[in-house]
Amino acid sequence: MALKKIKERSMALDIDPDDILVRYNVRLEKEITPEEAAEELYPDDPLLKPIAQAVFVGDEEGVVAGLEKAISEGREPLKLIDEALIGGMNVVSKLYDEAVIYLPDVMLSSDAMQKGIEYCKSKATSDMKPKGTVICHVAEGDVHDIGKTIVVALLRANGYNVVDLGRDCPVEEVVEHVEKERPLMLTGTALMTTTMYAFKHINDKLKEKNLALPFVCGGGAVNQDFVSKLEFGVYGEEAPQAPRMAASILSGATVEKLREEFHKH
Amino acid sequence: MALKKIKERSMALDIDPDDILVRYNVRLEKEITPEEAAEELYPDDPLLKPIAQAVFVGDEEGVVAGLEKAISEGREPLKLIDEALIGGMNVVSKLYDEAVIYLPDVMLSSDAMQKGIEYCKSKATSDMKPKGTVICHVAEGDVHDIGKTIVVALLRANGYNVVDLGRDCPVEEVVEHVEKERPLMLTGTALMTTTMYAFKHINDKLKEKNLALPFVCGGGAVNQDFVSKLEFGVYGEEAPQAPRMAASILSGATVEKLREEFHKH
Amino acid sequence: MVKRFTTMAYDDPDEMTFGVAKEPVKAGLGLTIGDGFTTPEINYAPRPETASSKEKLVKEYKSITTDIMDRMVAVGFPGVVLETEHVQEMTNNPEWGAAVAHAQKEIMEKYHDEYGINCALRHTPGDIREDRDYLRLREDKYDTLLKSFELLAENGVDMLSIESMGGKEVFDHAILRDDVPGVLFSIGCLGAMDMEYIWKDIVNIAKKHNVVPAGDTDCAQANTAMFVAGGLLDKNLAHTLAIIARAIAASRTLVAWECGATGPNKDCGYEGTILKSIGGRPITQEGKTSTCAHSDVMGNLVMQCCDLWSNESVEYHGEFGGTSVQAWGETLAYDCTLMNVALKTGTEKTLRDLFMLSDKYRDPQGYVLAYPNAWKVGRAIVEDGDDLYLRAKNAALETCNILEEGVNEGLKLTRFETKALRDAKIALEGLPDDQDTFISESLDKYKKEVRVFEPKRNYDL
Amino acid sequence: MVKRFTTMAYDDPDEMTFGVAKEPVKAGLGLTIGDGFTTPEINYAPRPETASSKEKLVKEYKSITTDIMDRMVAVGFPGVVLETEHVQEMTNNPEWGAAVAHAQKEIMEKYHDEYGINCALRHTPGDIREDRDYLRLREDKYDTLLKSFELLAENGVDMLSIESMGGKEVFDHAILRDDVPGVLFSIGCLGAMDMEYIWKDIVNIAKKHNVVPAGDTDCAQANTAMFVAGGLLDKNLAHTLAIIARAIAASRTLVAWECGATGPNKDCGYEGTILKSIGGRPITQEGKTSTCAHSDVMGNLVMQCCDLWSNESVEYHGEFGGTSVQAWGETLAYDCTLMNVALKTGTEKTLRDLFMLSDKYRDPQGYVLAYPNAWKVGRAIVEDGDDLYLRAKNAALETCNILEEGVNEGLKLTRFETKALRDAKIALEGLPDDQDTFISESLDKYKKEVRVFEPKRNYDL
Ligand code: B12
Ligand code: B12
Repeated sequence: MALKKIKERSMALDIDPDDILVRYNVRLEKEITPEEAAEELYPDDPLLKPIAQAVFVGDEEGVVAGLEKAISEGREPLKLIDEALIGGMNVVSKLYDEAVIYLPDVMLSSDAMQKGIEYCKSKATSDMKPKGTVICHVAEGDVHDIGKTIVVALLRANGYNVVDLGRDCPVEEVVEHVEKERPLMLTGTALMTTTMYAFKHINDKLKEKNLALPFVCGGGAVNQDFVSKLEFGVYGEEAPQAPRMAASILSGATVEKLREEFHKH
Repeated sequence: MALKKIKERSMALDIDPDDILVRYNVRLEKEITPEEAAEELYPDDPLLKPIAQAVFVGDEEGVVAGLEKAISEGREPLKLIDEALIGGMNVVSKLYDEAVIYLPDVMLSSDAMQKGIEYCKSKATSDMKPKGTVICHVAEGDVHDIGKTIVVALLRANGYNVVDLGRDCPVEEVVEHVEKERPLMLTGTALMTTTMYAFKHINDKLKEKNLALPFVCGGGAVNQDFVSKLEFGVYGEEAPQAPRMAASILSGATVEKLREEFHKH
Repeated sequence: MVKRFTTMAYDDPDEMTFGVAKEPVKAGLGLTIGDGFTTPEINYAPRPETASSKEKLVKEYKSITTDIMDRMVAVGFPGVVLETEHVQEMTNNPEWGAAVAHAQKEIMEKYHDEYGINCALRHTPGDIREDRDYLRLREDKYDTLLKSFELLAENGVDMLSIESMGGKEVFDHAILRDDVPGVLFSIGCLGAMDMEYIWKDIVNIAKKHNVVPAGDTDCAQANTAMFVAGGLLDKNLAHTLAIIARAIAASRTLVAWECGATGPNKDCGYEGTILKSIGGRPITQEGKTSTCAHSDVMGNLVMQCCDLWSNESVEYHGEFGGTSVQAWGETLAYDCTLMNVALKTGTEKTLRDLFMLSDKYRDPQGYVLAYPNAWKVGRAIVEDGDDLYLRAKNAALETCNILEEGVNEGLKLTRFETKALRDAKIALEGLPDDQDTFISESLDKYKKEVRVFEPKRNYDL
Repeated sequence: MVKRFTTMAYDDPDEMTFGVAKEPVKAGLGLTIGDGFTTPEINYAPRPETASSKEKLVKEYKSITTDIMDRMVAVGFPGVVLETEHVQEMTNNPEWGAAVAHAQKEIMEKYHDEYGINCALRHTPGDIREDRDYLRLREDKYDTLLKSFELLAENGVDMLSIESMGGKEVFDHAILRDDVPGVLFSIGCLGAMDMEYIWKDIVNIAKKHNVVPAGDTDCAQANTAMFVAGGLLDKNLAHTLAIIARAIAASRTLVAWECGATGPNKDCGYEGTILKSIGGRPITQEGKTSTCAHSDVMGNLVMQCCDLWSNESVEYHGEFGGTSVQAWGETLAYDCTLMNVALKTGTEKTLRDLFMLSDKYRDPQGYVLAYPNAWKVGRAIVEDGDDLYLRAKNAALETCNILEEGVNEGLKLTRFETKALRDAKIALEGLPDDQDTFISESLDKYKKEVRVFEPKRNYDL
């Protein structure tokens, strides 16, 4: 048999990428810049606007400075949380949902907002009534906590009080916290097929103790079929659903309703 | 950006296959030819040998001619089934197991043996006692019957009396036949994930009617985990296991024992 | 109405490559097949428990469709084809299939509008024309089948296909007995005659609704042979016989195109390269990225001339990286991108040859399907293109010749394969020279041997 | 004992291809890696329920191993590598891992003896060095980890690897905040220092037992960044930052080789091409055929210089075509055959370029990892090869430069990616010129910001 081995060309090839692929992100890019988009959404009040702006850009010092100024001009610290801080975060959430800004922007804004809330609380005379409490955790045995961290940030960004139980959180500990805090919603994240069964144990314990509440389970390993089998289970596919679910609960949604609204498959 | 599009060479490439792949079938090929291998295994008796040979090569007329001759020389027809026909098939089975011959050889031999058995029965004065009866079927809703056909041929080749219920066989019909025939083993084949659940129904009905017997389930869709959950279920991965299982049952093996012996995973 | 092929679309096999067909086909939303581009065709099976109702099935296929479209966009692939091979329920109840098609197409339209991704939907009803034991090719079930095609075409399907199974009853008997004349009769005659019967009607329906009558494949026979032949160490069937069955199948599958189908044929038709060499229409192929559905001894080779590239079928389920349809779909799409880069840089013939050489010597089946040899089989078919029997016999004999020569070129056969080949050739050479004699001899033989063979009812013979 | 790289193994990126490394590695039963051949490396995860006991795990891995070896032989592939990435139980109980290894190797030996198939077994213990909240890199769990390596080497494992995770606590904080200096500190300094600590010991164990100390990858950081960055339409992280993290990771992962590891590094190390350009040792890569484990925006490109080709991980389960490990394993093996045909016909550079061009412009990550650019990042690293901080910073800055130039060459970035890139470059340019200053500044910052950061305990800082 005659073997032909050819001499390799040394000339490098190149290609026009448009011939073989589509950068859909570039194709769909919004005309508007984040700053322009945000500008239209800030509160008009000249005392609130700089605070909201500082939240938006994640400028912690700016936030505190703005709050200081507003309080010194007689504004109520707790009201500032709602109007300026959460007002600023609303801009952030909205633009994140619309894909005008990205997660790190949300994280930095969320950090800045937290600083602001602490500051306001320290200046407040009465107690604050938050929108509601949510408990978040990563399943026992599982250290994958990035999804959970995102969920926490987005919930906080939307004004919820989050108790973050961290990763690899024992079943018992989750149940205890639910018993203590009576949150409006519990979230769990599991990235491994081995660890997601902890959700079943939690669900059963909650039932035992008559602690009915929506238990939103998400994370790479988890799927809707699995979660649907849990009495309190609601499947969360994407982190931004978490605040939307909490809002639905605030307006009366049950586990059943949440499934109807959020289960896609 | 400079795009370089090169002129295609028209020279065809070729390769030494040994550089990139291994024909393991060629590498492992037995030195011995099927005919040589068979020669060593035929019965010595000059009246039996030609019959066994004719079975081996799948020569139906040769089989009948040989039997005719042997009977005319005073041999007992039913004994000839065991000694000549099954004797010949034993050679076939053995060489198939050793990969010296292939399935079509077995099919042709099996056809020839069937012809011979019919002939012997027609000449016999007493009734034949076969090794045992096996019922084979393809699951309800499933038309994939090649695996089943192979199983039937191999069982017959090993001297079992096979009741072949064909494909797409209703659950009820399978159970009725078991009730009627009281076979030593039932086999089912399913190639589709949708149809294999019929095996569960059969199993349950058999239990209901107290018709305990090993129910060997095989076919592309079926797996050991699924079958192990059936009370009578034994998983059959490869058709040649069927006669081996029947033999184990004849020597007293229970469902439990069969699983021990044949479950690999 | 039936226009037989008596010449080759390609004068020289070297002209043939992936992604380019002489007669490209426009389909669906912005897609053209075979005009310098390969596109993934993703196949899937619903989870068994969803087949119990129309609603569940529709829901399942919606998820599948969304998952696929999502992933294609996420990785920047410019086009995709989805193929829904019906579960029986969807063909037996034509409205079920139609409802699924409608739901799928709606989602695809949304993605097309939003992202500009090119896409098309193929549906392949099941060939439901059989009873428990007997084929029933021409009676009431036939009407249901046509009704299914009709409703699909009305409900957004872009390409119509089927894997028709005429001849299967004789084939099943013959293939397990190394009976090559029986294989020739079942595929080359019975199968081809049935295709003519059914494809005229499918083409009419497609024309009426302005959708693509795509093509068929000999799944029930040539694929069954390939599957039974299995891997290198299986011992159910000589691979030399499996490829003879395949070559005969090319003569059969061609009939769809002769009735007016335009390609792309169905994915599991490994006879595709032969068809393309004759008809110049685009083909779908599957191989190294359809291991989810079956193992393959020519996984790369079949990419050589494909226009659509498929995974054949994967059951819908989760994987670490998403769902099964996303995983296999993405892999297919990358395979296609590689071919497309080659097409755009003018190196497609090198890549084609690399695919081909990967498996040319792995197995006799690959050797014959290597495009220069596949082309030769095509040529043998068109030499007697007007005679279904002779052209199928030509294909079979040419295959024997190619393999015999192959042994001198580096193809290694086992003794078993060699013997089966020799026996096959002798049997073929002993066959009559004309169709009528062959058919009447075969009818006599198989009416006796095959209990379930009903020539009058199913083939009007 | 630690020998830093200060020169490049390849003077010209065009010299680099798949299947050929400057320093091939012999491993296991008849296998040589990087001497003109690519080989599939198959990865798998046991079904969750089997992790409850040693017996069940051993049984599961036996099935997996048999399935794979069977399929490789059935299709005629000449060689295969199996990688067992431990579930935690197997590392926490070193005898479990050892029992699995022993059982696997026995099966592989049987196939090697019977068929002559070349094969090798890699084990990758889990990096178990953490508590619920804190890393515990150097205490009791470290001893268990070393014990695991020791027992594996005694029980038939041919290649030892780990995906070590030093620096992860700071990284997790930094990456979600676009904090590039934090990424540089966590990967380039903390990660590299931890690798030096652990790899000296692994290399010693390997030498003692005459097995291969293969390599590491920055799974915990660069891969996490890639994963969080996701597809084209995800909005968690700019892909321009993900690739900066990856470039920094090359400087880190190199440390294994500097401690005496010989390659092949771990599959999910997309920094592999950069490593190969510097160290000339074989690399494992994964991409378009690891979609079972994750989606990919450079699925073909990463094949450009691979020596082993992997599917990263698939859970063991049934598919229509066999089991998942057979399906993915076969597809990988065909990919390798294609590359091997190219190598044997002298067309490997064409094929390499086709792989590369498939994804060079798909995403900024692919653009930087395209071998001519990856080589440039390598060169930036060796320029200050002796200084862990400077070389990582060089890699990051070179990446910024490559991307900036890329925009003129046809790479399209979104505004968001462009801004992230600009901000990153400004931040990098603002960093101190020397390691001590940078480390002490970073210590101050992250001790405050990251609650779980314990520099003394984990890094002796
Ligand atoms: C990054 C990563 C790691 C990092 C984790 C870093 C960290 N701080 O989290 C490190 C390196 C530490 C790691 C370690 C291990 N890993 Co890991 N890892 C990954 C990887 C690559 C990405 C995971 C990730 O961060 N994704 C991004 C985040 C954002 O996604 P997410 O959490 O799913 O969240 C999204 C949604 O699910 C949703 N969501 C999540 N939670 C919730 C909750 C609510 C309420 C809602 C609404 C939504 C929601 O929102 C997010 C998107 O918006 C995956 C690959 C994969 N295919 O998943 C493997 C993977 C999860 N890891 C795996 C393994 C095996 C391991 C190890 C065991 C390896 C080892 N042998 O040591 C260890 C685990 C140790 C342990 N006990 O947990 C396997 C798991 C296999 C299995 N059996 O299931 C995977 C799948 C990799 C693979 N293909 O094999 N890993
Ligand atoms: C050939 C084939 C057909 C032929 C069948 C011809 C025939 N006479 O059997 C035809 C073309 C008719 C056909 C039709 C269909 N098919 Co089909 N077919 C196949 C194919 C390609 C090969 C099957 C085969 O014959 N294998 C060879 C035999 C020998 O294997 P086997 O039966 O498994 O037997 C072996 C072992 O399992 C064992 N064994 C079997 N039984 C027993 C019993 C015992 C006791 C023991 C010990 C061992 C044992 O022994 C044998 C080996 O030694 C498979 C592909 C695949 N991946 O399986 C698809 C496949 C099974 N078909 C499939 C489908 C979808 C169909 C159709 C529904 C298509 C349609 N849309 O119309 C119809 C089914 C109609 C129906 N109601 O059943 C799917 C099933 C998917 C699913 N959901 O499970 C498959 C998996 C293809 C795919 N990848 O999608 N098919």
